[in-house]
Amino acid sequence: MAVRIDTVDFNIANEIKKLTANRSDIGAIVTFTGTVRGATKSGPLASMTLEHYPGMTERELSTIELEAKKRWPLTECAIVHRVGTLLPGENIVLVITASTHRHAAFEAAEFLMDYLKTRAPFWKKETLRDGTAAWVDAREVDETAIARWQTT
Amino acid sequence: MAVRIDTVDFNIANEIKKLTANRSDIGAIVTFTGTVRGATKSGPLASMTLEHYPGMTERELSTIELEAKKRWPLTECAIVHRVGTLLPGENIVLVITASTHRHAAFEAAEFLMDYLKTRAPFWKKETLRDGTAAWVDAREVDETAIARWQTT
Amino acid sequence: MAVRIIYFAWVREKIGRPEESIELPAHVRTVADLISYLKSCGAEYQNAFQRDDLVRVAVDQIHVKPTTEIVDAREVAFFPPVTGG
Amino acid sequence: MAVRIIYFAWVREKIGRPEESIELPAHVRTVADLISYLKSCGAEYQNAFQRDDLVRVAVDQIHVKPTTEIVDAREVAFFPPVTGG
Repeated sequence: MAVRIDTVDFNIANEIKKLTANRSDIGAIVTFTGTVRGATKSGPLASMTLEHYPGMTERELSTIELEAKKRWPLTECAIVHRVGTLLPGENIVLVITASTHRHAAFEAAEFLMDYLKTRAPFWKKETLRDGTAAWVDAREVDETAIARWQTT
Repeated sequence: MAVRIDTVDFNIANEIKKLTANRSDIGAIVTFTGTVRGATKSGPLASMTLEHYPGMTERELSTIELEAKKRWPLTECAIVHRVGTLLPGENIVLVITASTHRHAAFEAAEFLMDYLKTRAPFWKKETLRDGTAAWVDAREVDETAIARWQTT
Repeated sequence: MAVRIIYFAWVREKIGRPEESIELPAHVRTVADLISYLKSCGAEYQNAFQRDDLVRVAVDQIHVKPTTEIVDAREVAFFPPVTGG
Repeated sequence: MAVRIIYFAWVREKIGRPEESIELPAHVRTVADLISYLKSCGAEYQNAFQRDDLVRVAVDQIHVKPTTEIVDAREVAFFPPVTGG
């Protein structure tokens, strides 16, 4: 299990290597990478600034990981989340799940992202190219996404 | 769209970069990596040899990719599959999907893997540490996995 | 009893500081009590908590509801719904 | 008419060669006809097609059923169920 908050970029190949080096018991690795989109509802983006709640963030991400490991037979999982100011196209978040079964790896990665989006204390502020800045609103659809895990 | 059969290993970070360099319209990237497991039902594995049907393989993988792009709003997708002799822990296959929506990227990647496992003409032969070798049997469960996409 | 109160995102911007230490009056027992009390302390709090259905709260770094007791809390954080990932 | 016949995995191993060019008799019109004809050509084919429910077939690189016509085919491939990925 590994959770990291970072201001600098991550390399997916290196992050996978950290989890799987010298192991031959895995079989299936799924990654999810979230990146900054250059277009917003209000116009073209200049940058995205991510704020978080140090201490609580690590605690929430660890809880989410533990829950995923309880529900699926994961050999490994990891979450890396960046904070600070990011440009369009840059990486925001990385989730890695490893399992002997591909469906477990897929489901667990999707579960981790759904929980991360609704539980982990991060906030995004968009600065548009015209200079205006606004906090991103939470999306109704993320609450819907998480609901499906509560019935299983 | 990109399909590649290769005898040498791939680097996931580089493969993603090929699809997404200088783009800021993506938002969500999912990868699936299949790796050689060191344990088989019959004993510890020495190596795995992958054979394929040149020409038909590329045709099938391209058809599968086209089908995924028809079903989900993907900005990009790619499949890399290795052939030849691989050792435990080595990479076998890589699927990458990129979309503005994370659920589309997740579902499309799972769909690509389910189809690849039941349609693409690859065959695996396991050589055990005791020297015996046997072709891997097709798994019933892969046929079940693909069935769910046919009802949607 | 002094409690550390922390603000994030637009809650922080409306209140005008990232955190403060507040001596809680005896009648403040729950999160909802604390919000009412803060609203009585100045315009910046009234502004931040104007629509308190938009404000989320964590007590000692755990998500809680407005009815949660805070009499033993060391740290209370107010913030908008999260938007990471 | 000569057709290229290709074999993969254990089908190839049982037949003992990766491919061959075969002149089809006029009565061989479908995949099933071809399998019957091959079985009459030698023990290696009888061995490979002993359980023909385990053998899959592609005509001109497209998955097909035993009832598919092959009179215009350039290439017919026989192989076990695929196990890639």
